[in-house]
Amino acid sequence: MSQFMNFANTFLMWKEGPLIWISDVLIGLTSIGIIAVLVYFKAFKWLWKEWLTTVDHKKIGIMYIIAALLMLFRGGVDALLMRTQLAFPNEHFLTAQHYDEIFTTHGTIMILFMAMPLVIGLMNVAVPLMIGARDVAFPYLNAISFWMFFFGAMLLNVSFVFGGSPDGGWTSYPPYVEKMFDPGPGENYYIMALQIAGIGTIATGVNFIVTILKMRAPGMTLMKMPMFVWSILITSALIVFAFPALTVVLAQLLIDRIAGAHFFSTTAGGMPMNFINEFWIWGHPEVYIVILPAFGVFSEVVSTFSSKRLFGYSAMVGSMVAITFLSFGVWVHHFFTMGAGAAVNSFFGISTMAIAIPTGVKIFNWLSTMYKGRIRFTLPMMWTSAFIPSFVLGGGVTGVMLAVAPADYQFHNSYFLVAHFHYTLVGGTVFGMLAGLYYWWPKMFGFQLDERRGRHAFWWFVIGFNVCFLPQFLLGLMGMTRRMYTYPSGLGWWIPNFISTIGGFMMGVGFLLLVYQIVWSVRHMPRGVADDPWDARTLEWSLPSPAPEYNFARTPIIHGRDEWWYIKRGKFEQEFVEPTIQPIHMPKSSGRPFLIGLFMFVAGFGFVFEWYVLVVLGLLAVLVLMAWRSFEFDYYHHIPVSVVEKTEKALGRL
Amino acid sequence: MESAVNHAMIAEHELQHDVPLEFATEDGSLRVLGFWVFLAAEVVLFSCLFATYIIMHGMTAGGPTSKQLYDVKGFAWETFFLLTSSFTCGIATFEMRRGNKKGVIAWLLVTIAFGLGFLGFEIQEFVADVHAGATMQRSGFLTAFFTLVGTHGAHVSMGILWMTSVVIQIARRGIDSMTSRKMFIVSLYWHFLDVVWIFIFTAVYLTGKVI
Amino acid sequence: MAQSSAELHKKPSPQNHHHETFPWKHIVGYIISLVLTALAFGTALRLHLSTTMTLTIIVFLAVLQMLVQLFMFMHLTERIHGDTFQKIFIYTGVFFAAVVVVGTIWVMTFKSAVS
Amino acid sequence: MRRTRRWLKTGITSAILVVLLTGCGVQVPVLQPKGPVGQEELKLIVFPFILMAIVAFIVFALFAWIMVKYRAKPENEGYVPPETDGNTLLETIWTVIPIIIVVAIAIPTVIVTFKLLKPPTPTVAAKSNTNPNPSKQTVVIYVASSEWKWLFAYPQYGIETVNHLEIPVGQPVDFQLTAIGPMNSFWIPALGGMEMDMPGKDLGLWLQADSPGTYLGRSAQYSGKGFAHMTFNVTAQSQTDFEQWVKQVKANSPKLTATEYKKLLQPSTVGTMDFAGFVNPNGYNGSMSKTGMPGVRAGMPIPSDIKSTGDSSTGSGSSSGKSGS
Repeated sequence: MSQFMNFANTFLMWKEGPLIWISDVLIGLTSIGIIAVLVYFKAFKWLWKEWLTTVDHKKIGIMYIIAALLMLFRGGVDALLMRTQLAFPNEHFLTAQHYDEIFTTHGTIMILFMAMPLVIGLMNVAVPLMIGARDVAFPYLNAISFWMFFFGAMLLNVSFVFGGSPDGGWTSYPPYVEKMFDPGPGENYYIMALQIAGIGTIATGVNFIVTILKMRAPGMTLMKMPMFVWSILITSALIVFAFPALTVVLAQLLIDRIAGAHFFSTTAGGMPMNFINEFWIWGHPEVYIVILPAFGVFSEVVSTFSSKRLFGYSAMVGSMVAITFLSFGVWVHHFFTMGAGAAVNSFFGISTMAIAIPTGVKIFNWLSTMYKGRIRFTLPMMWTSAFIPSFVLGGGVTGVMLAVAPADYQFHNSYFLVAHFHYTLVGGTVFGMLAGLYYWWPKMFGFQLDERRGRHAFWWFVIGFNVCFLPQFLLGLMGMTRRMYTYPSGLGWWIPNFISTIGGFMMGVGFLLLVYQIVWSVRHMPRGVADDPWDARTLEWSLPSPAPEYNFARTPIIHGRDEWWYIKRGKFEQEFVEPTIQPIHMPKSSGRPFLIGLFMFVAGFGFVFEWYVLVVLGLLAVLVLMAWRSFEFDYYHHIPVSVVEKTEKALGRL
Repeated sequence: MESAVNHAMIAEHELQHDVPLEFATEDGSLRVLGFWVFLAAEVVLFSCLFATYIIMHGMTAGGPTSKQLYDVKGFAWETFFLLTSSFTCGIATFEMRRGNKKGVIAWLLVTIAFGLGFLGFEIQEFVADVHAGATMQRSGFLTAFFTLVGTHGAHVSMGILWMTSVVIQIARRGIDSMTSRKMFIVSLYWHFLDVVWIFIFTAVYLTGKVI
Repeated sequence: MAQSSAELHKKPSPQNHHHETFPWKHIVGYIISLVLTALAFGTALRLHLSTTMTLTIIVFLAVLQMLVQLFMFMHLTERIHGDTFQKIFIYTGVFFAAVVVVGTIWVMTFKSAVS
Repeated sequence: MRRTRRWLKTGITSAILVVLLTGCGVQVPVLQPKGPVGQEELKLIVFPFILMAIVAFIVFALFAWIMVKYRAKPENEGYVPPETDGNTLLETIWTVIPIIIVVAIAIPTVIVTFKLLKPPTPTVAAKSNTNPNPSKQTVVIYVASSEWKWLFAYPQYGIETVNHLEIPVGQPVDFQLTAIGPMNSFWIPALGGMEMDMPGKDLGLWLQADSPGTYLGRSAQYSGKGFAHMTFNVTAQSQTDFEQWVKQVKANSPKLTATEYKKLLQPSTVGTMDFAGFVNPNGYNGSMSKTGMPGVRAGMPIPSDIKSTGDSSTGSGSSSGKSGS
């Protein structure tokens, strides 16, 4: 009994109070609920066959998006807990330790387990369809990437109720996160969750580079690709070049923590500053990894809903390439105050400002695309138009202000900075990904989302967003720093904080309305609507909604940019490589990607508590699964002509 | 253009006959390009480890310095073994392109042998260091040294396992579009590890003997 | 496949013909790398030049040897289904690697900002 | 309609901001700097803000105009938008103008970045009769953060304080920053920008107060449970008052003993303290600094028992950070 109580206190954290107890109960109920539903509908087999073992990019994309929305909920709850704590001075709703854990998981989840999967989900759904491919280059690897991400995210979420969450902030700066100052398992959770998901992400980057470079339909040269595809190509390249730095820095921190080594320790010659340096070598490109796909979405949306060609296509491409290279030369602006010297600060300050130039080009090109168009304010376009002012304020005005190194000494780590990056990440990435979600929703599911309910969600969210984050600029100038779990009264911080909290809850309402809109639309919106509901321009809209397993029954031949638009307008003729339908090669489903993710989870869990039996078992299992794959030569199958024809007929295509 | 029809999947009928077998199917060429891109990621990964090592080179905290620690004979042999293995691996690729199954297997086995020899020397070196009190926990410099060289060593071990699996597959199936692609990719990996070693013996061992 | 059909059916470049009977390229490459390695060892361990000079020479030799591996052993320039995208990624990777190493050294060897 | 709501929203928010700023006597220290460093930095806050605000205004205006003018209405049902690929002239213009703006901001940035390395010009001449030594015109203060408090040492005066600072008005203060334990960031918003303080590193920061008063300082870098309580008051007073204070501390305050010092390095939050110098104990290397706290100057010598207590204090039971001062 005492052994059990010891276990319960150490690992299940029963001493920690109602927050944990409620979470325990909720997690238990949810798990029981999910299993009960699956049992009731006898859905286990369906779930395994159709989803867990799938290698279909469209389904993987949908799973990414579902996971991202769940994580948005989790991260949002974290945010609301924090805002509740800060609504009044000297509040004791949360203890310091809980607040520290919550802002850490909020940041980590929002960047790596919400923004990233939302981006990767949308690119999975859209890219192969937009370039006329039947799947990504490596469908099996794609599934592995997803399950690595998924189990990485689960590992971080488990921490809350098993052993304690990380409390070092999402940037996790040593020496605070060294074992000496932060001995709990929380930080190991952070390291392993990011490591597992990060490796999966590198694989995604490789996958999409090869897909886009080598699997475009004949005729689609690089400069005829839709802008979203360009943005994903660039994003994937950034992933490939930036994420290894994260892998290294996490591995180094792990070695420090579990082997007592001295990369970042305060003794024996460790250099804590090097963590910050390496972290931002990854961290800054990461910002562009999540924002460039949003730029891509905006380009598609603006062009589609203005019924006009994208203005300045080559300038848009050029500016994205420029951003790629610049983004590797600006990382020091995250730690101007580390005293790296005036020359270093000057160089990195100027390179940071220089990024505003290509970004400005993009904004003006979008405006010019809208100019003289006929702008239809549907939901995707509304989110796009909310993005432009937010991003000009967040990325443009305050971004440049923060790039001025001496001024940054006053902004750094203050709420001014917090407001700035929320304006870019929420106003840029989240608005962009929601625009993309609304835009491609009919293509994913074959029905539209209800406009009226969506507008309610939009207004609550966007107004709430501004109410929440505008006052934070002021708070920063008043001297409030980020990550303070409480603040004294008498400094005038109360009113802005209170307004900010109101805004936070309005965003929460917006999110609930969005969920309500989805649920309502699933139940009430008519199915089988038009395949091209937006009168759009690119290839994916020439397909049925949702697209069949093999996407294209016959491979299209591409004549130019906005292919589908000109086919509809009669300027291009629809042509195919094959005169008649041929048997189609498709990859076979496999349960191994799921198992690889699962065993990575096991190994990660082992690292967290330094239970090396689990580590060895998990990694061995992964190795065996990889070797198994290596000896498999028969990993594709044919879809016979008769089946393709039947499917196409059912879709009204023959 | 037939490749556009059945992309991602291989089919013997889409073989292009005037290019090496490993690029001849679309599946093969996708994987080779994918592996190149992966190598580009590895370049950045090792660059971070190198950068860390270089800035921590002086952080000896009173422990052994690189001048005291590095043994010329040891790393000279390691270098020779790995360079030679890279060469024999190249010959294996050459034989593969000539369609000489036995040659491929023989040269790959030679490569594996040299790789094991390299690992043997490296392990010996590490064991000697640890016995001399130069452990990873001793100083920041040693932490960075063991991590950089150890990561390379782990890659070599992985490469040996992988190459063994390829040898078995070629022995069982002969040289076809799939095994030749696997062989070509593992050879890329092996040459890449040699490139990394070139920079290790330059920036770590030789430099460590100079400064 | 991204190319026009004409480009797709273009004959592969001559370098893709591998009907040589003796691996001259590999043997030459091997000899060059052994020589470069010996030069590097000699420069560092025997010559006793100034530190900067020694480091410059051996790093230069290492870069040369990397090129030998890339071009003589790794077939970097071969067309893979019509194009050589791999070159872009390797060059960019090497460029970013240089940025990381040089940048880190520059940023991390800072002195106290005020003396 | 929607546009009006957008503008209404922006209008209301900015109105609230203005009321807040001016009406209730609220302190916005970054915008109301009390010293030359902060003033220099304020210029670099305002100048880019104005430039970028002009750009933003142009974008907002264009955007609003386009959204209204070209939105789909029943009247323009049949309108077919023209297909334009681009416009080289326009695109060149909006590439070149940002370049000019960036250059305009970059030049003062570089100048000020280098300028802040040097001490600001004193506004009050040091009284030569009281301070014949010119080196004393600059006050040197060693700053060290420990979990979760600020330790200050005045090497020229041989006194130490915890969690509060006294400085003379009108004279540059040379802060030498280091940390014992996790890093923090030393920030007095009313006087100027922050600098991180790290274990094993000596970083410098020049600040100067031009008007007497009490300013709030804090840590701007998260360092654990008690981080929010790492605040300190900076009292700027005249030279005479400052020296009076020094004398008082020397006369009335206890010396800092080794035991006390070790206790200070434990994770905890404490109130303010004064010490009249340091008792050179056996266990510490007294040669490290005659005047400052041992370890503070060099940053490094954390006694080994600090490590172990550091471990236990973050365990589940202790909540020293929360109990706070």
